[in-house]
Amino acid sequence: MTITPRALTTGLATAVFALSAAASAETLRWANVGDSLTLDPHAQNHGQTHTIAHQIYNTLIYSNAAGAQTAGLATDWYILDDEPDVWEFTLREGVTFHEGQAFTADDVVFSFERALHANSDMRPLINTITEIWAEDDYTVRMRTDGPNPLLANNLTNLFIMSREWAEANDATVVQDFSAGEENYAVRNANGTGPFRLVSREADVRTEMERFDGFWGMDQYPMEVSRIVFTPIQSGSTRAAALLSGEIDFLQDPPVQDVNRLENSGDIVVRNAPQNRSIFFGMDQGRDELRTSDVEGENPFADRRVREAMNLAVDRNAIQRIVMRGQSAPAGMIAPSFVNGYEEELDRVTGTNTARARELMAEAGYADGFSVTMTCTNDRYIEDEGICQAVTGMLGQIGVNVRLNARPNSIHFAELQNGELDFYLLGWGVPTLDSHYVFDFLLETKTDDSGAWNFTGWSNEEFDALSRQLPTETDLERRNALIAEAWRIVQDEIVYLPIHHQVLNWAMRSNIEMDVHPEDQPMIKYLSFN
Amino acid sequence: MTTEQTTGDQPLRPSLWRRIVDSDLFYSFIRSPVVVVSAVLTLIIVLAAAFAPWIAPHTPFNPASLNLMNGFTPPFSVNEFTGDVFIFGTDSQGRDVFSAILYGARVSLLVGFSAVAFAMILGVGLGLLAGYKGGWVDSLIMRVADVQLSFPAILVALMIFGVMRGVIPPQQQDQLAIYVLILAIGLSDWVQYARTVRSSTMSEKNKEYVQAARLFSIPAPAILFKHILPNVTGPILVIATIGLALAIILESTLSFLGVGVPATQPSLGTLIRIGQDYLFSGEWWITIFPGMTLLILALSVNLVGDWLRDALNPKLR
Amino acid sequence: MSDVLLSIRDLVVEFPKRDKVLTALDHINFDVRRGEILGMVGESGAGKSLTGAAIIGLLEPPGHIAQGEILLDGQRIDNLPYHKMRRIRGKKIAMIFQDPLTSLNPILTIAEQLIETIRTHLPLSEKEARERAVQLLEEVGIPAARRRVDDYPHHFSGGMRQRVVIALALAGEPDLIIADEPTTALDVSVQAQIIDVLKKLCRDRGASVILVTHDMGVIAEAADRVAVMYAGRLAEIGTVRQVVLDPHHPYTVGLMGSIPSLTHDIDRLTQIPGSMPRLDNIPKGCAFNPRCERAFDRCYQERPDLIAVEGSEDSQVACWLFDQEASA
Amino acid sequence: MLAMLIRRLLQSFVVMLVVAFIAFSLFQFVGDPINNMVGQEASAQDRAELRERLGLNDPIPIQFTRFVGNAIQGNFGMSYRMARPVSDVIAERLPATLELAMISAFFALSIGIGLGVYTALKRSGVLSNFIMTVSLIGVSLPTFLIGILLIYLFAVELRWLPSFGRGQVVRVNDWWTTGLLTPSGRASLILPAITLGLFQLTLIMRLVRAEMLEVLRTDYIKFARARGLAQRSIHFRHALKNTLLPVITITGLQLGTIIAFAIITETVFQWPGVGLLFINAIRFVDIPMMSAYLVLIALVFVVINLIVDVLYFVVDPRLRATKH
Repeated sequence: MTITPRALTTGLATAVFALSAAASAETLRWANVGDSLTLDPHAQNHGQTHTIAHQIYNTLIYSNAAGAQTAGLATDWYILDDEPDVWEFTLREGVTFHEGQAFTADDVVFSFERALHANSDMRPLINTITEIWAEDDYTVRMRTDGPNPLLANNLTNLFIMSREWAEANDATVVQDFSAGEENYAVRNANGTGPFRLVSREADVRTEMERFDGFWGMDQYPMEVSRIVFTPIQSGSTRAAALLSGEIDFLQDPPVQDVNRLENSGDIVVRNAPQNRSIFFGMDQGRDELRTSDVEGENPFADRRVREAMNLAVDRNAIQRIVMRGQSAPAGMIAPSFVNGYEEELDRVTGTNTARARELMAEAGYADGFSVTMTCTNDRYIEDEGICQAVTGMLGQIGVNVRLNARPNSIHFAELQNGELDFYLLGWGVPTLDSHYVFDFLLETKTDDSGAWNFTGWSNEEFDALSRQLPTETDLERRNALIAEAWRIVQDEIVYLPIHHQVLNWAMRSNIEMDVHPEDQPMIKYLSFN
Repeated sequence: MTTEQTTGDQPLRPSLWRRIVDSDLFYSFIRSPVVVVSAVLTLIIVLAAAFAPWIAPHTPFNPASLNLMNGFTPPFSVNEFTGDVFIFGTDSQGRDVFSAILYGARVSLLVGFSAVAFAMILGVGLGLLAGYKGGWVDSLIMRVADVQLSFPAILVALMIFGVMRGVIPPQQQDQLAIYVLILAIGLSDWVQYARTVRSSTMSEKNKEYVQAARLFSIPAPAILFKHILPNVTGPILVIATIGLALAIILESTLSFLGVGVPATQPSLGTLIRIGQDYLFSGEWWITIFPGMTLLILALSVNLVGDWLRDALNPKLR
Repeated sequence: MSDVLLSIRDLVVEFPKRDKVLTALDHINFDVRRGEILGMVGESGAGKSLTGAAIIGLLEPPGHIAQGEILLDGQRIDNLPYHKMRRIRGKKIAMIFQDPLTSLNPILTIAEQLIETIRTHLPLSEKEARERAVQLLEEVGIPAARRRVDDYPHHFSGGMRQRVVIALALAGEPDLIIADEPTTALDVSVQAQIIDVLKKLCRDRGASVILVTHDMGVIAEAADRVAVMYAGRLAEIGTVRQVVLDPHHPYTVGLMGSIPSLTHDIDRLTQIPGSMPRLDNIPKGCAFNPRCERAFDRCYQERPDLIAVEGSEDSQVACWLFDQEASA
Repeated sequence: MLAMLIRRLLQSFVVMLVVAFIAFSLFQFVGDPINNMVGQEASAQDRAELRERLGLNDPIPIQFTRFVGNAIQGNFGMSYRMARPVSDVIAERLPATLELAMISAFFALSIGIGLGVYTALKRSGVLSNFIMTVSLIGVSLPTFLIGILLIYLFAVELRWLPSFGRGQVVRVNDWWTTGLLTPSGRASLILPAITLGLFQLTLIMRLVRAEMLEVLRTDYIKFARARGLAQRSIHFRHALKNTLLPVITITGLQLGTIIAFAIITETVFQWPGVGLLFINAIRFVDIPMMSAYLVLIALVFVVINLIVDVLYFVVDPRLRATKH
């Protein structure tokens, strides 16, 4: 399959049709698996939607490729000394929107109020804000319902629109996405960002061009003059498109193609650990599993079974074969940038099938049991492959797994209805603190906590530790609490961690751009060498 | 059609084998080397698939027997971790591609044969009914046939599949997937049988023996069936052979589109779909070997069908 | 100019089958004279139509002429290359097929088909050809020919269509017309009319006709001479009067004897036991020997050739009973 | 002719009604659509409200009547997956599919008929036999495999042609976009069009060959030969014309098939047409999209069938005839 009569045909090729192999000097052709869901910047809290918005709009603060909070439309931000529940933002002066409106504090107030509307998907991130007002044209203050030192963390994807533009185009209210509503801002955009929208056909093609009035023209490389963004669903087609020179930047190359891309000569694949861990959850709270042949008892409720499963999973094999080396095998469900992460806990325990079988026998499942594993097939890197591999590994200790892999929209709907016995999940920690993990994934599921804890696991001691964290101000003590909480989680084997994802961005080798740990490329940083 | 002479003075009817060997069909078969090769290849693949559990060196459908570290072993190479050798290499899960092909062909052929059998029974039955009853029954059946014929099989199959996906609870979808496929493909392909049988029935039903049978209150359909069957065996055999190739391709296409059999019980189409992801990364064997098998199988069946059609239609000779 | 228009010499037509070769026409010899109508009779499969196809060079593969010659005006035509033979078809030799319903191209008008044929063979302009077409249609007896010339074949009845077919056959003004059962597919009522038209137009033009038919009535009415075929061989040839009234060959005798009236078909010979042998099963010697009441030893050993019958001028018969030398 | 047309129209109407019912019943059969529509945080009350708003609580005949009424106005509701009106999305994507289908059909027809005629005329030629055998490979090779191999060869290895998408398209007017006016658009069409057309090409070729052989055996061709007409005239004026008559019907249906098979080609080439939309709809159980596609395709087929019938009338003098 590698015989290429290229030499013979080059002449013909140029005669028939010439595709430029190198990135053209200024246009960046960029592809990813999915498209932005809407251009309304507050309608969906969704990665790819934010990615496109970051090119067109600005936020007050954004996190850069190093994960640091960086000045966007705000040049300075701090909590007022005398009022611990008020944040003040100093705004950048001399900024204009694409359509010429001048940027002022009023636009920030408008945008935050807009993002607090019931239709807004960004609301949960800022609903601690009780009041927002402009001190002057370039100062904005926000009051939260109590001291909120982490507020700035939540603003990195909160985009600023022009009040004048929104009012003129009747787009002051956020699109009601789930009801299928549309407004002017869904297909049009007017931001202060580095690029302005030229044309957009949803799921097909979005074109942007450099906004020469961008405030950061001198601050960033700004070498791209035009962006053509194309979503391409199929992984091999994406790789083929990059290989054949039809695109310049592939945000999510399939792991199996990384080598091939790197070896092709004019493509470079840059990577960085991603802020996302992949793991399996087991429903251990029910009396009886829905999909198991075991009746009257729940095998997952037995710690020995969980330990056996943990011992059966060969994470290194998954990393090497399924992920082609493009992952970091994990022993805990939080990536290394998170406060509370410990290398010791994250160390992968060796696979020990013999011991696992013993444990199964001890637990009374010498003959094994059956269960259905539910997976996504379009959400995480190689998600279905991971599930297949784990299915085989568990089979070796007698856990007979039926695999059900399907699109994430169906998976998450069922997961949130609490219908799944054994499921795959990936989790990122945008706040970079373990409490985020505890709060969502591990605390006992109630209306206020454990929102994504579908394991039925409930541990009073753990809950008590976790609930001290928000109010604990002594950092050292707080870290001790975190460490203790993690030890309980690890000892109980609540989840089966698999790995932390590694992000790969593939691009023409003449492109310089650092990988952003939250998978948010900002083309303003891109430069050609 | 047949050349055997029934000159009553012959004391013994020649043996079946003798008659087969003497027949025009057999003669034309022996004279077309391409068809002989095709038939032999088809036979080999069918037998290999049927006896897959005894032939295959591995059991690819049992996840517990897989060793992930065998993943992506190239053909005829020694795996660097496990030291195992696989003639057609292994896929992303360490599954022996050769065994997977045998089992995959088993699924493909099972679906193909079952779908053809289903379509044939349905088509022959409805054709007989339409031809014999006539009137509104006939009109109804033939209108449905017309309408369905104007929709391509793949669309009909996709629709049936889409509906089934909604009707069947998710837990059972995987187990039932094969039956849904058979149903979908079979339902999309009954029309030709029905048409052939119907027209034959129409011309037979007014003949004396049917009328006579009625007088003796022998159920006419039974008589019809007995008499019509020999008339339509040839055409039906041709339709079924071509139909088998089409069904196998349709199954693989549906599986390729991700609406066929589950990945844990792959057919040839599923294997190709899975392998496609690795085509550009250099693991060509995962998709090329199943692809070649599918091609050889479909081509062989098509060649046999093509030959059969020509051989049974003396006009074309 | 010789009296003989077409001369068939020792013609053998073979069909290779899987492991043997079938001889469909077996050493046929006869002449067609200028202006005569030669009737050709025999059972189905005797080789009548095949003879016609061989003459005009349209044998269906794999059938082919294996031996012998066909001479038209003294020129061999059996071995002509395609493009030369094409010039002869329609121009020198024309053919009329059995079924007028299928002989005309359904999607071309009568005018289109006639004009094309006329202009293929005669140096006429489109307009002249059209005039000629109308004239031809009138001659074959199509009423309102000028108006109907632009109709499609399906606008005409079967009899009318066969007239159109005759017009088409005559369009190139051929010297010989091979009419292969031209009336078999037609209503009895129009059969005679068609034969009349054919006969009249050929007489007027001095064209010869080979009239292949089942219908002894047609033969008796139209033909000058008759050739009788049996199992790919010529059994007897002679004037119509002689063959009908005084048949020589035992087969012809049975043939004529089996016909109560001259209008009857001869498809089945109930008076002669048995049936014509299949081509792959022709007995040694005379092909008719299994059914012949008068067969003797020689008939089982040697194949009889056509021999002149003494006393009957113009008559030849392939039967050892008439072998003067042997019986003498 | 008029009577037939009316009968045909009536028949088409019934077909459309049946299809509409199937499309409608998708909603009834296939799970609870609400789950697919609402976000992760939706409460039970939100769900109930949405049910009410979408009219999912009304009796079925009322829902069906509403469905048909809406469908006639081109309103198929909101896509569960894309949260946009289905009709808008389809209208956006339809030009891509139609353009691809037309080009493929043209490719399949021109080459298919040409090769069919050639192989029929040179029945036992070496090249003919070769073409016939290769054509069987074409029928035996699933479309998706052809697509993958073409991409591998022409896009990845040779880099002659694009591997995905439509390239640069030009908006002609409000409802039509075309890739035919730009070099990249034209280049993008080549591989998908070949992939999509190849199967039809072989089918048409084999059909034309069989029909042509049939026609060449007819009496009128024999008679034409016996009249000494030129070979070319016999083959192309007499035989081909008669061959193409039945081919029209099949070809019309093939055009519909091409549109249906575009599902596969669009998946392989990421062609932004309705086929890709549909396969995603199936994958995500996006019922409004599925049902709209079904109705749309049925409409396309019904219209094609009608056109074929009418065309047949125009072309075949036997049918055009008023009875004598």
